[in-house]
Parts: sequence; C-alpha cells; structure tokens
Amino acid sequence: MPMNPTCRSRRFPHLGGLGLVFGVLILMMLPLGSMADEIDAALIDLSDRSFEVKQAAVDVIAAGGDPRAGTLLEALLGGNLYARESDRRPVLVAPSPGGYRLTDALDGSDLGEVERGAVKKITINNRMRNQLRTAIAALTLASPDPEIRLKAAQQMLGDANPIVVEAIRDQLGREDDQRVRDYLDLSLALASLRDEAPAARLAAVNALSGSLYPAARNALTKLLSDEPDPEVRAAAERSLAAIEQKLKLNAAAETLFFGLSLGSVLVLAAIGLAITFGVMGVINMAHGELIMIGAYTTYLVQQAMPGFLDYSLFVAIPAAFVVAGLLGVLIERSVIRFLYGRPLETLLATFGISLILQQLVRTTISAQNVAVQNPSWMSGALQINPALALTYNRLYILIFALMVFVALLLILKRTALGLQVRAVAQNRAMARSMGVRSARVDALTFGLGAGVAGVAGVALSQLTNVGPNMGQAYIIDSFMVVVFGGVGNLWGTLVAGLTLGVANKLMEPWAGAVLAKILVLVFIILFIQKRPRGLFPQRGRAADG
Amino acid sequence: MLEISGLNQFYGESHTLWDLDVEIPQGQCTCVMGRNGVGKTTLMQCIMGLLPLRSGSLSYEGQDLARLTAERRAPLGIGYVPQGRQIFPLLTVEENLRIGLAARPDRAKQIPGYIFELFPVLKEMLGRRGGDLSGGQQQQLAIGRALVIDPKLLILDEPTEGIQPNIVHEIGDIIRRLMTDLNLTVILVEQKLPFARRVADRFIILDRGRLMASGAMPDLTEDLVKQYLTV
Amino acid sequence: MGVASVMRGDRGGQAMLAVLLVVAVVVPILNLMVPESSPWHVSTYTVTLLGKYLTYALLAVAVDLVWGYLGILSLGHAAFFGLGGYAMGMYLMRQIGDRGVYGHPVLPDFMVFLNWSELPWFWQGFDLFWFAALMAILVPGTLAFIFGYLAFRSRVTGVYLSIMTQALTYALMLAFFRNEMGFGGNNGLTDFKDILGFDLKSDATRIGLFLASAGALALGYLACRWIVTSRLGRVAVAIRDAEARTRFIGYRVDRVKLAIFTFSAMLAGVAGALYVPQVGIINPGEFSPLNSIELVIWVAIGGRATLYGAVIGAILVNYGKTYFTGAFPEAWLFALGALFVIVTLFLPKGIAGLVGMIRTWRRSRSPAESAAEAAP
Amino acid sequence: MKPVEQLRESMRKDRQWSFMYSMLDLDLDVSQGVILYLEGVSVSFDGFKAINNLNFYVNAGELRCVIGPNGAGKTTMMDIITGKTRPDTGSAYFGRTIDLLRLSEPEIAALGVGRKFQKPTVFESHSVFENLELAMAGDKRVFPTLFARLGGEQRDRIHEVLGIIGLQEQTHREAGALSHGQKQWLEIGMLLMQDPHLLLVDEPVAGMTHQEMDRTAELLLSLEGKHSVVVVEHDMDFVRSIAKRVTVLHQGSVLAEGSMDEVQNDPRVVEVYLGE
Amino acid sequence: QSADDTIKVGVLHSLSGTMAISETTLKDTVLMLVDEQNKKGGLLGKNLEAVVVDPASDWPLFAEKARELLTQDKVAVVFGCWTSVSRKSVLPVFEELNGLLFYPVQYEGEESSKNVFYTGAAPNQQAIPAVDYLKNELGVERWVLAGTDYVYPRTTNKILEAYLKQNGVAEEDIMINYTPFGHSDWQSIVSDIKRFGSEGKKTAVVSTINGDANVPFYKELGNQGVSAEDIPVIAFSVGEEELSGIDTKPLVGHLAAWNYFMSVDDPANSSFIETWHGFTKNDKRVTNDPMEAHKIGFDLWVQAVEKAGTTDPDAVQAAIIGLETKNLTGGTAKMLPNHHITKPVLIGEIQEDGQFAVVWSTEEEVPGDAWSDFLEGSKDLTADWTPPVMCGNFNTVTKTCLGAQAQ
Ligand SMILES: Nc1ncnc2c1ncn2[C@@H]1O[C@H](COP(=O)(O)OP(=O)(O)OP(=O)(O)O)[C@@H](O)[C@H]1O
Ligand SMILES: Nc1ncnc2c1ncn2[C@@H]1O[C@H](COP(=O)(O)OP(=O)(O)OP(=O)(O)O)[C@@H](O)[C@H]1O
Ligand SMILES: [Mg+2]
Ligand SMILES: [Mg+2]
Repeated sequence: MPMNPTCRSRRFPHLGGLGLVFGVLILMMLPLGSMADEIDAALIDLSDRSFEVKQAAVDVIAAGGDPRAGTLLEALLGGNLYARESDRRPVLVAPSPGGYRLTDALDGSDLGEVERGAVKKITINNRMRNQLRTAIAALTLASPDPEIRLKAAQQMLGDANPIVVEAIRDQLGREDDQRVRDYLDLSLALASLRDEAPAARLAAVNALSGSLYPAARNALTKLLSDEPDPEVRAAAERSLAAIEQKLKLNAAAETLFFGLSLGSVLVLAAIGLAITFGVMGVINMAHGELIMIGAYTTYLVQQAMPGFLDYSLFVAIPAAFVVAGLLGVLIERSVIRFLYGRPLETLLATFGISLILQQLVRTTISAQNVAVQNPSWMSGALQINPALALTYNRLYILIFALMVFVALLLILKRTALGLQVRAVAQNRAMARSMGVRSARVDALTFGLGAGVAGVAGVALSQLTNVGPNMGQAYIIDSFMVVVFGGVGNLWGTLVAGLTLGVANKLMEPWAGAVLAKILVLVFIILFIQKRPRGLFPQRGRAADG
Repeated sequence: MLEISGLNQFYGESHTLWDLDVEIPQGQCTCVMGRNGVGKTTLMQCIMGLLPLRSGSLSYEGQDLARLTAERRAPLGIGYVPQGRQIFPLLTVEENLRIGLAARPDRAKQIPGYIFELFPVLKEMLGRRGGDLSGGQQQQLAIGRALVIDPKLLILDEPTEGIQPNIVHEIGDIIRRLMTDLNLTVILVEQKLPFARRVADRFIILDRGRLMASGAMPDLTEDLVKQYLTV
Repeated sequence: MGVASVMRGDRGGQAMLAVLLVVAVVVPILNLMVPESSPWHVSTYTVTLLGKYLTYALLAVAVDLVWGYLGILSLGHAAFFGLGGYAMGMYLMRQIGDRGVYGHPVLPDFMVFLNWSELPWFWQGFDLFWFAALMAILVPGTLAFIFGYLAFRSRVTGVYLSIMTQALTYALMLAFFRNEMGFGGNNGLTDFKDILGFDLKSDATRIGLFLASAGALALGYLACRWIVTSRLGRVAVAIRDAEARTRFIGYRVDRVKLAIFTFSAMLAGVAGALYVPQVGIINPGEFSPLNSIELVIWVAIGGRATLYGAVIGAILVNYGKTYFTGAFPEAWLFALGALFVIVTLFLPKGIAGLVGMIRTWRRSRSPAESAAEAAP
Repeated sequence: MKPVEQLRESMRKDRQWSFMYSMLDLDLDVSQGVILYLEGVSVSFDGFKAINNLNFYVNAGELRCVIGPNGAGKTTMMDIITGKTRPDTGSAYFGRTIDLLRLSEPEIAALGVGRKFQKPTVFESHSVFENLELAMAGDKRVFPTLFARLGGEQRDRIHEVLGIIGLQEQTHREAGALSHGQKQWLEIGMLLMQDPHLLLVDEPVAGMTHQEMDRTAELLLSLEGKHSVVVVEHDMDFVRSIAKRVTVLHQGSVLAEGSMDEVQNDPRVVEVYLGE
Repeated sequence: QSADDTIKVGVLHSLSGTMAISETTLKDTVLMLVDEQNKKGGLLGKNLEAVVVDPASDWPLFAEKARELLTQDKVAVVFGCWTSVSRKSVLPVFEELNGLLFYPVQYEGEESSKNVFYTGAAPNQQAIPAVDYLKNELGVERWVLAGTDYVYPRTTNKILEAYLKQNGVAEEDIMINYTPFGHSDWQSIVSDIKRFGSEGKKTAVVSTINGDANVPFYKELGNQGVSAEDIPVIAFSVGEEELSGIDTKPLVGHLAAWNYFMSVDDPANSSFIETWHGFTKNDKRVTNDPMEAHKIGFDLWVQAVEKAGTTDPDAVQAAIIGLETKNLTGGTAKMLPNHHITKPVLIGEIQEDGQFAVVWSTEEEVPGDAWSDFLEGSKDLTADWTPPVMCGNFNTVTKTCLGAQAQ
C-alpha cells in the first residue's frame, strides 16, 4: 500500500506529484541503506495489476534517491520497462535473435536472453504519467544537462509547494541558462502571489504583467477574486488587461495561420485539378482518387522502409508523383484522349474511373484506413511564444504548397509544354497544324496534373485519413477552388484557396464549423454574381464569346 | 511538290470531295477557286491531315503524307493559314507566334524578324491576347504564325478576308516575294479574281467537290469564270 | 397543342410512353390479382422499386430539359428533388400524429427529443396534403427562381454556373445536417405511417404511389416535350449553342433560362415528393453533391437532349445498382464504373444514340437499301 | 463612381425590376431625321484606346459605309451600339429618345437594331430554316415564344429570305455543316428576318465571289430608304458599288467623311488605308 | 430445392461509400460466425448461408436492400447497420415484414423495436460510466463535449450535460462543440479546447466524433501538444479498428470507453482473435467492440433458434429474451426484455501499439437502458417485450404503450 497517504487523494490527483516531491526532498536527507528493502518491494509492486499499487511503488522508488532511479522511471514512462514473469523483477529489454536480451532496470546488470513470452510490459496510465514526469523533474532539476533542467523547470511551473519553491530558489541561485532562469523566475513570481506581504505580491503581479503563460493568467484571475489590498488589485487588473491584450493579438495571428494553413490544403488539393480541368478542360472526377493514390503511395513507401521514417516523405514525394503521374498518363491514353472536344463526357468517364479506383484500393489493400506515420520533424509545433505555436506539419505543408505552386507556374509559363498545352486546349486542330504533338502534350499534361495530385496526397496523408474514400472528401472543394479562382488561372487557384481558407477560419469562431462552411458557400455564390468568371477571369473578346 | 490522286472525302454520309487528282508544282502559286461550299476548305484540311480521307493518296516531295498525322506534317514544312483565322484567343500574340518554333527544322528559339517587318502591327501588339485583336489583325497574325515554321509549302485559305486594301495589296507582294526569296510553294484559296490573277501562277477550279478545270492563270477564261465562279 | 403533335417525330418517346402505359396497367394486375405463388406475380418489392425508378426518371427528365436543351449543367437538381422530398416528408411526419415513440400529439419525435416545445413556424400547414404538395413544387421553384434570377442576370454560365449550383446543394446539405434547422438532422424524416389516410405499408397504397409516379412521369415528359418542340425550345437550344448571339436577335436569355430552370426545378420537386413515400426516408444525404453528379450521368448514359434517353438512363443505371449491389456486393463498383466508361467511349450519344448508330451501320452495310429508303 | 451613387444606380427601378418594365414601349423618334447618335464615345481596353472621342451619326433610311484600317475600331463601334461593350464615356442614342447605354443587348435588338457579325455565328445545331425562324421579328418574350406558332405568312417570308440568300437547297440542313460563305449568307438572312430599323453589317462579302458580292450590294441597296444600314467592308469594289456616304475611322475616331470620291482622294485615307 | 436445407442469414453492411471503412469488418465477422456455426454442424440440422448485399452507405438503399433480403432472399435474420440513420431507415421495413435485425453498434438509445436486437451499448453502458471515471479517477472539473453533428452525439451529449449538471458542474465549465461529418480541419477547435483547458481546472474531452474525422482530430491534438496528461480525450467511437488507421504515438494515454477491447486477457477472447486471424488469413487484423456485439448477437440468435426449434421470427423473439451467452471479456451477456443486453463497461488507454490497456472496468455487467433516465421526454419510458407489457415505449406513469405499438 502507498506509504504517502496524499497519493490516494481522489479529488486532487496532482497532489500526488506534490507529495512525491515533498517526499523526495525530505528523504534525500535520510540515510540510504534503511530504504533498500522497501525499494526492492516497490520494484516488485511495479508490475502489480492495480495502478494505485504501482503509483505507490513509483513514489518509493523516486524517493529512494538511487541515482539510477531516474533511468528506470524514464523507461517506465517511455513504455520500455518490462517485468520478468518469473520473479516480477523490472527489466529493460532489447530485441535479440532468440527473443529479448534483458538488463536489470536498476543496476544495469545483464540478465541474459529469454524468449518473448517471459517478460511482460509494465503498463501505466495517465495519472502515473503525470506522476512520473513530476518525479523525473524533481530528480533532474539539478541535472548538469541544461536541456533536462529546462524540461524539469517547465514541468514544475506553477507548483506552489513551499519545498518545491525552496528548491527552485536554490536552483535559481546557481542556474546559468537563461531559458531555465525564465521559467524559474516565473515559478517564483507565481509563488510570491501567495506571499503575506502586499509588497511582495505587488512585485509579483508586476512581474507577471503581459506574461503569456496560462499559469500567470490563471493565478492573476485567482488573486483578483480574493485580494484585499486595493493597490495590488489595481496592479493585477492592469497586468491582466495587458495579458488579455496580448492574447488577443496572438489569437488573431493564430487564426490567420489556421486560415492560411487550411487554404494551403485547399490549394494543394486543387492545384492538380487546375491543370487537368483548368488548363486542359477535362472535368476530372477522378482527381480525388489520384490524391488518394498519392497518399497510399506514401503508406507503401513507409511500409517498404520501416527504419527510415524520417526520410520516408522525401522518397514518397517523387514516388507519388511518378505513380499518380503514370496512372494519369494511362487514364489519358486509354480513355480521355477519345473524349477531347466533348468535355462533359470526360465527367462521365472519369467518374466511372473514380469508382473503379476506389474499389480497386478496397479490394487490393483494404477497405479500412491505413496508418501513415508522421516523421518526427513533422510533429510538434514551432513555439513562437507561450500563447502562439505554429504546428510544424501545417507550416511545412503551407511552404510545400507554395513550392508546388511556383514549380507549376514556371512549367506552365516558361516551358514549351506550358505553351503547347494551352494552345491545344484552345484549338486542338490548329495546334496540330502548327506541329504540336497534341497526343504527347495531352498525356504529359494530364500526367503532370495527376502527378501533382499524387504529391498533394503525400501532404494530405500527414493531416488526415488515408482510406478508399479520401478522394471524395476533396473533389468538391477542389472544383470550388479552381472555379472560384477562375478557370485556367493558376494564380486564381492560389488566391481562391487561401481566401476560402482564411474566410472559413475567420468565421468559424463565431459561427461554428458547420455554419462557417455554409456561410462560405453562400459567400461564393454571391461573389460569383459580381464576378461571373471567378476571381481572376479570362478576359477579353474571346472570353465573353 | 504535292500530288493528290483519287482523293475522296466524306462528312459522315455526305460525299464532299470526289476523286480529286491535283498536282501542285514546286515553286509556283496555285489558286484553288470555286463557289461557296464546293469543298475548297475541305481540301485544304485534308492536306493538313485535319480530316480523315476515305480514299486517295497525298504525296509530298515523294513522301506519303496520308500516313502521317497532322502534327507530323508541319515539321515537313507545310504551313497553314486556315479560313476563319483560328487564332489561339487566349494566348498573346507572341505566344501565338512562338507555337510554331518547335516545328522548325533549325530549332530556332527566336521568332524570325522578317515577320514583324511584314506585319508591323504584330510587333506593336506582342503582349495582347490574340482573341482581342481586330479581325484583320488576326488575319495578319495567322499568316505570320504560319511563316514561323519556315514553310516550304504554304497553304492560304482566303488570306485576305477582312484585311484593309493596302495590306491586301502588300500580302500579294509578300507572297510573290516569299516565293522567290524562300523558294516557297503556295496553295491559295481565293474568291477575288483580281487578287488571284495577280498572285497566282496556276488555278484549279472545284465544283461540288469535283475538279472542273485547271491550268495556268492566263488560261482562266471568262467562260470558266462564268461557268464555275458565278451563281 | 395535342399530345399527338407534341410527340410527333419522337419515336423513342412514343415507345417509352407506350411501355410506361403497359407497365402501369400490367404491374398492378400482376401484383394485386395474381397469387404470390404464381411465377407471374410481381412482388411489392418490385413495385416499390419500379416506383422509385420512375421518380428518378422524372428527375432525369427535368435535368435533361435544362442540360440537354438549355445547356445548363445543373448540379443542383438533387437539391430541388430533396426539397420536394422534404415537403412531402414533413406532411408524412405530421400524419404520424401521436403514433410517434414519445406519443406527442403534434411534435415529431425528433423535436420532442430536442426538447422543442412547439412546432416551428415552417412546419405549420404541412398537416394538409394540398399545402405540402404545393410546397413540394413551390419551394424548389422559388429557390430555383431566386438562384436563377441572380445567376442568369449576372450571366454566370458554364462551369461557373455548375459549380455554383453545386455549392447551393452542398450548402443545403450542410444546413439540413444541422439539427438546429428543425428537419431532423442527419436522420432526416422517417418512420412514416400513412398518406392521405392510406396505410403506406399496404400493397394498394404502394400501387397507388407507383401509378402516381408513372402518371407524373408521363405528364412531366409531355410537358417537357411540349416545351422543347415549341419555339421557346428552339430558343433554348440556340442559347445552349450560342448564348450571346441569341441576345443579339432579341431574346432575353436570362428570362428564358429562368423560366425553364424554374420549371425544371419544380418538376424535380414533384419527383422528390413522390420518391419519399416510396422509399420511406428523406435525409440530407439526398442533397449530396455526388448525387447531383450521378444524376447528370444517368442523363448522359441515356442520351443527352432526347428526354426519353434520360428516362432510359435513370432506369438502367438504377436497375444496375439494385442488381449489382445484390449480385456482386463487393465488386459492383467495378461494374458500374466500367459501365460509365464504356458507354462514354462507345456510345457517344448515349443509349438513345444507339438506335441511330445501328441504323447508320445497317445502312453502310447495304447501300441499296438506304437508297431505297431515301427515295420517298 | 462613388459608393452612394453605385448603390443608387443598383437600386434604380428600371434595373431592379427590369423584368417587369418593358423598354419596348418606348417609341423610336427619328423626327430629326437621325436614327443613331454616337457622341464623344471613348473605350479603352487595358489602357489601349480602341475608340477615341468618336462622333458618328446615321440618318434614317441612309446606307452608310464605314471603312478604316484593321483595328480602327469599327467592330468595337458596333459592339457599343448593340450593347455588347459599354463605353467609358460618351453617349449613344437610338433616335432622339432611346439611350442605348441603359439597355441590354436583347432590348436593343428588340428595339430594332440588327447586326451581322464579322465572324459568322449561327445556331449550329438548328437547321437553316430554324435559324431564320428564330431571328424573325415578333414578340420575343418568354411566354409568347412558348406559345408561338408559325403562320403561313411568316413561312412565306422565311422562304422568301431563303431565296434571297440562296440557301433553298440547304433549308433543312444543320447550320453547323454549312461552309464559311454559306454561313455568311445565313447571317444576312437572319438579319433580314429581324426586319430592324437599323442594320449593322460587318464585312458582309468576306469570302464571297464577285457575283455574290453584286447580289449583296443589290440587296443592301434595296433596303435603303426603309431601313438605315451601316456597312463595314474592306472590299473597295464593293464599297464603291453601294456607297453614297462613307465614313473613315482611324485609331478610334473619324478621319474623314464624305462621298466615295472625296474619301478616295483624301491623301490621309490613301496613306493609312487604301494604298497607292 | 436447396433453400429448404439452408437457413439464410442476411448481412446488411455497407461495403462501399463512406461507411465501408467500418462496416466491411462486420460483414467479415458475420461470414466468419456463419462459417464457424456450419463447422459445428449448422443449425437445426441445416446449413447456414450468408446472403451479403451492399447498401453502399446510402440510407434509402438500406431500406430497399432490407426489403430485398426479407422478401426476395427470405433470410431468417439480418445482421447489419452501423449508423443510426441506416437503422432508422430499415426499421419500418423490419416491422412491416416482421424480420429480425441484430444491430451491433453503440447508439443513442431512445428506441426499442420488437424486431430489433441492440447488441451494442446504450448510453448508460458507455457514456455515463466514462464520465464517472474521469470525474472520480482523474478529478476532471471542466468538460468539452465534442461530437459530430448527428443524433448519437447529440443524444449522448444531452444525457451527459444533464448528468454533469446534476453533479454540480457549472454551465461555464461545459463546452459543447459539433462538427460536420468527415470534418478534417481541427485547428481552431483544438486551439479552443486548449484555451478552455488552460484556465486552471482539470479538463477532459468527451468525444463522440465519428469515423473519419477522428484521425485529423487526434493528429491535430498531438501536433498542438495537447497530451493525454494535460487534457485527456475519452472517445466513444474510436476502437482498435479506427486506431489501426492512425499513427498512435502521439495519442498514448488518451482514453476510450467500450464494452470490449481486443487486449482483454480472456481465453474466449484469445480464441476469437485466433479464429478471426485464421478466417481473414491475416494476423494483423484487429478485433473490436461491434465485432464482439455481433458475436454475442449471433450466439444468442443461434441459441434462441435452437430453443424455439424454428427460425420463425415470433418464436425467436419470444425465445431469445432471457438467454445468456459468454461475452469475450469474461462476463455474460444476457438478452433483456427491452431487447438490449448486459455489458461490462471498460475504459482503456491508447497504447503505442494501437491497442488499449484497460484502466478501469465496472465490477459487473450493466443492463442496457433503451430510454435514458436523464432525458425529459423519456425518463418515464421503458421497453418490455414480454407479456403482458409487450411494448417498446411503455409509459410507466400513465401505464400506457405509446405510439405506433398502441394500435
Ligand atoms: N463539319 C462539316 N460537316 C458536314 N458538312 C460539312 C462540314 N464542313 C463543311 N461541310 C460541307 O462540305 C461542303 C464543302 O465545305 P467547304 O467548307 O470545304 O467549302 P468551301 O469551298 O471552303 O466554301 P467557302 O468558300 O464558303 O469557304 C459544304 O457543302 C459544306 O456544307
Ligand atoms: N477586349 C479587347 N481587349 C483589348 N483590345 C481590344 C479589345 N477589343 C478590341 N481591342 C482592340 O481595339 C482595336 C479595335 O478593334 P476592332 O475590332 O474594333 O477593329 P476593326 O476596326 O473592326 O478592325 P478590322 O477591320 O480588322 O475588323 C484593335 O486594335 C483591337 O486590338
Ligand atoms: Mg472555305
Ligand atoms: Mg472588325
């Protein structure tokens, strides 16, 4: 059973962490030897079925002060700690030909090789994860590695326990890393808000002015609710107002980023269509499925190179371009080339192709979604400040969308292919009379559009489902973007995509996701009345017939 | 230069060209004449490969044209100015001209300068969309565009339609000049007798898809004109 | 103008109406009078299925009118169909009365469940059949009128118009998905009991609905035929082929479009209203943009700008769907997809064009015969 | 335009409810003997002045020829008259009262301005007969059109025009299958069917043989008096054969105006247009 | 004719369209169960034959296909449907033709039909225990109820809202958010949740987000750094199958409440999984809660048919009530008179391998409740398909059977 009664507190589970730190700090001063037996028992308890027993065991181990306890707890947190079935001793495992090679979790001694069934993973739950992080933080606040100290300081932010505060103050005295100092300072300021002396509180309030940490804002709000001193109150109100002001700005920046990011997804999804439909005039209903093919290519690439997840996308992008592009060429050569001059029939045929492709994926791969993994550099966020973080995957996709756009723009504007495809689209017979090899141009262009759709699929696989239906989710939006931007104008597609993304995100906070979408659609319908040929219309005599 | 024999063409079920045998001699300008709807344009399109033949052969410098697709004919040096101009309306004037560059045997990257000398308007309007030009400007563009591919055989389907008189006159001169300078062979479809007489060396007359008469231009008698060119 | 003059020269349409008449006479007899054990018996399942196909056919005719003849590729007809369906669904909901699961005398179950205390204003009047029937026509008509008025006045054409109609449908779908809208959200309206006092589950009612659908199809077809054979129909085709030119000879293109588009939307509404009691449910899925696209495909498969082709296409594709989803549940999309591709490639004028193709082919095989044919 | 004005403009009754409000009710007033007034008209496209402060008048019953270099703005002028292009400045009146700039293309057409396009555009999937029927003068509102039936007299008129344009044999052929010259004739036929007060004829004889040209000339001359006709043409023989009064456009404005002889001998015209 | 010596089992699951992702597995499950039963010698001495149709995620088509199964194929029982709307669509058909439908998915309740057996969880078998867990074990004080905008989330959230308020949670501590089907851009919503959760009180998200929308939701959570320790998400629609389409690393620690987890260590479960892998010839295929529900439903139906000696729907309906079978997590499932079954409630945390580790479970099975006690309109209603009540919505106050069944 747990030796520290506060651990069992149901209402305030985070006090478990508190009590623990308390325990650590007290027990650090006790002689180590007397604890040994208890720690041994605790190690066995780690593989107990009950999470309460496990939590108590963690407390004991953390308090034991064993220098290796940190590693053990880290292993437990990381899901790498196993229990040997025979004696329930916690061990670290490494895969080996015969099964696992075991090392003792605490003393690091080699325990030989066993088969896989002989060890069992020690599971932890949410509450334990919290407990473990706090414990590790306490053990590592004094670590020589500044990165570890930084993590610890972040973890302890806002902890009000006096002993913790004492430890923080201690550490601050010898801390030389500025980032860590900032956190420690903030922690102290937060602690001082509870100080008896109004002057101390006032100083703390002023120190917190404009701080974007949620903890600061919460603490100030709380202070306001029961602060007796008018001067401190006034200062707190000011500080809080400053915080709110800054938060608003950050929120606006965030909304803009969300909008651009949604927009970039729309642009990516639509840009292949801007070629096959916008330039060539093929009403390509299979566009979504080409995106899907790109996403599945990503999946297959990841399956094929399991150890190199971080590089997989760099392989997947060209692979998806080639696979989807070749498929595009195949579709063009086998079906679409018979339909030039009959654009509406391309709708019919490509719709049929889209059905076939969907079902093909269902039967050959599976009807379920598949798991495409995110490389480590795609996860997480770029923390601009505590209130504003730009998620890396969105950021990269935004950049990627712009890159794809520029590349396409160059191809269409600067290469012979770009010129020829436009000529073919405007007057096939005349283009052929001028020696343009229309068949080749068509195949290449459709392949290009399809390839770009495939590349979009790689990007989208990082954001959303990869499944047989994924194409359907994008086809409607893609057409909307291309048309709204003005058919045949790549810039239009870019601007339309970004505009719709931002408009959607601006409206979402007050209208809700569904209504925002409806409003955007209504907006498009009304806007088209003003500009019947999209944002960037084809102008001139020819266009208005 | 170009020999057409036994050519038959159908639009669906309607027989438009009947057993045509025509010879276009090298270095001369042959004028194809006939009333509206007799099949002049159809014949030109057959030569360009834009319409399928039912039967017959086309031999161009000894090569069997009929087996080549339309886009393979331009690189052989056949330039085409179609009836109705057929400008690429959304391409700029410059782009309209550049299209032909790829088909040039010398792979030149620049539009030959003499085209702008011939049609100075085109230089002024280089950045304008082809479709925005006035009718006559478009016609000039169409001729310029055909010249870009450096043709040996130039097919002109009513090239003076809608062009102002002084330029019409000039076009006549240009055609003659090109023929001498570049050793060009020309097939000209033309309704306007004076122009035809001035420019062409030979004539052929079609009626209802059949070849009715042919010969050197001076042999085009009032009789023939009355019989086949008036209503 | 008589039926005869409207149908003159429309061989396909004449055949189609004749078949429709035969089916309308024979099916009820085979269903109601022939015992179930007999191989000649037509099951109620089949009757309902046929009824559904007929409503789809009417919808397809409406689409063909605007697409085939007027050149408007409307991706909004699923919405008009759905609105007509909802109007009928609301009537049917009100007919349930206190037989809903919560036994509320007035409110439909989903409203009781959402704690609504009274019927929203837009549900008023739907307990009356004539009102609901009128709404099934007027609501889609009004929407089409407003939308069309704006769009045609601004000269939105081509794909721009198509995508706007699609946006309209899509917006409606999202709106109807919202539970706050008061149309039952995703579940839509279902669990209908009776119509005009007749039990929806009885064979006779089903036959009645089937006959009503057949009648509506016939009338709708004749009305569309009448339009396309009138001078207005020729103006419509002129607009399709050269819109600007039509203006210069003095026709107000926007009004012609508006009139025909609105009429077509109303027709779609009628189809929707007949569809709902036969399938027993209406939900926002009917507004799905993909439905609209599929609809256009029925018309294309049947043969655009023939009207009777639309009927054939709608029935064929839907029969194919019914059959394939039962016979090859795991591979039917291959079959349907292949059907679409093959029809486009080999039957450029759809199935209606097949007759013409066969005729040409026959003629090219025996020129003597064709000469004889051409002689008189 | 200021926003307020814009708003007022968009709220104007004849705009808002234009479908209830028939411009057809206005009468053509040619009491001054002038049927078309273009005054101070300018149009520019992307900064290029296609029409530059143009003043142009046509008398009722007059046959006027307009010539001028390619790109002088002749077609654009017709675009303005028929409502296809809105000028940046200037005014265009049909008769004394009818402001063309406020009307849409069909309204202008309904008032009696007919046009033959430079590039023939006919209704390709209609037969020649139907093309003429559609163009025929009459009530072109939606419901009258729906109920319209072809009377014997109208049928006769169509056949008469078919005769004039020489397409009797093609009566039931699809217009799309006509040759270029045949389409030109069909356009002329459609123009005749409209029976307009003012005919704008853009390059009618392009692609015609000499004899056809003569026929066209005859035809246009026969219209003179009852109708006002504006003909644009580059074929000088043709112009000479019909012209009474000729206007020369150059760079968007009138360069010269007068009888054929005057114009022909005007050195400026010779220089920019006719050649030696 | 062969029809006489086989008993047909209808399978009405979408194999194409949006729902195919979830439903194809259930089709395979039924095929497997039929196969197993035939290996055991069939039923009543006859072979079972599965009749599979594809309603293609198209709700009217569900009704049509149900009618086809019942009247054309003459199946004895149908296993099928996933979404509520599909069930609502086929319900009148089953009632009209007196067929039997086993419905395997957790749903919003508020329904009990004579012809339908609900083997998935009712709200009281999933939602309420889950909230209790969060409240008691994790000390959650603020709640985000996020769902897809359709009946199941609406109902569940309504029930939860009422329940939370009864438990003293203030209005401003509950945030409700609905999104459309297949919603894929969660940036703003996750950011709102983050903000809502950073105001000092322990916050949790109760997610009734459906199907495809989950993947982008969890990815966004992961990327915006919302970890399970900060703001745990408990989902009611995310099971092993859904997780198999997600990279689970960032999700470790988030929760789900179900009545079955593949990871539950039980011999019955192990053998079920083994059979499943054998049947699908793929030892990576996961099992999930609706599969267990179908398994239970199938076992109960088989027992009922054996007990009744016939597949006649009335007889089976009468026979099945009260029957019990082992579930796959060591307990028993019993068919209750309201056509729902007893189920244990398990709460699991997502693990890195895409499985759930059970962190909490009810001591014993919870009986499914067709009519929620927390909703105004239905708290007086019960369902009881045994005589003398024989009613799906019986008002216990007025002692009347409401609605259609009254006639
Ligand atoms: N696409 C087509 N389909 C069917 N018939 C056609 C087609 N194009 C032309 N025709 C018919 O073929 C015949 C020859 O047409 P073509 O265009 O070659 O005439 P043309 O001699 O060039 O006349 P023009 O002097 O008027 O240009 C005409 O009778 C015309 O009606
Ligand atoms: N939409 C437009 N955009 C840009 N330039 C235009 C546009 N429309 C006309 N122009 C220019 O305006 C000028 C006048 O054109 P217009 O067609 O009126 O000439 P025109 O007098 O009819 O010539 P032609 O005799 O060759 O038919 C031309 O230079 C043309 O390039
Ligand atoms: Mg010609
Ligand atoms: Mg002109």
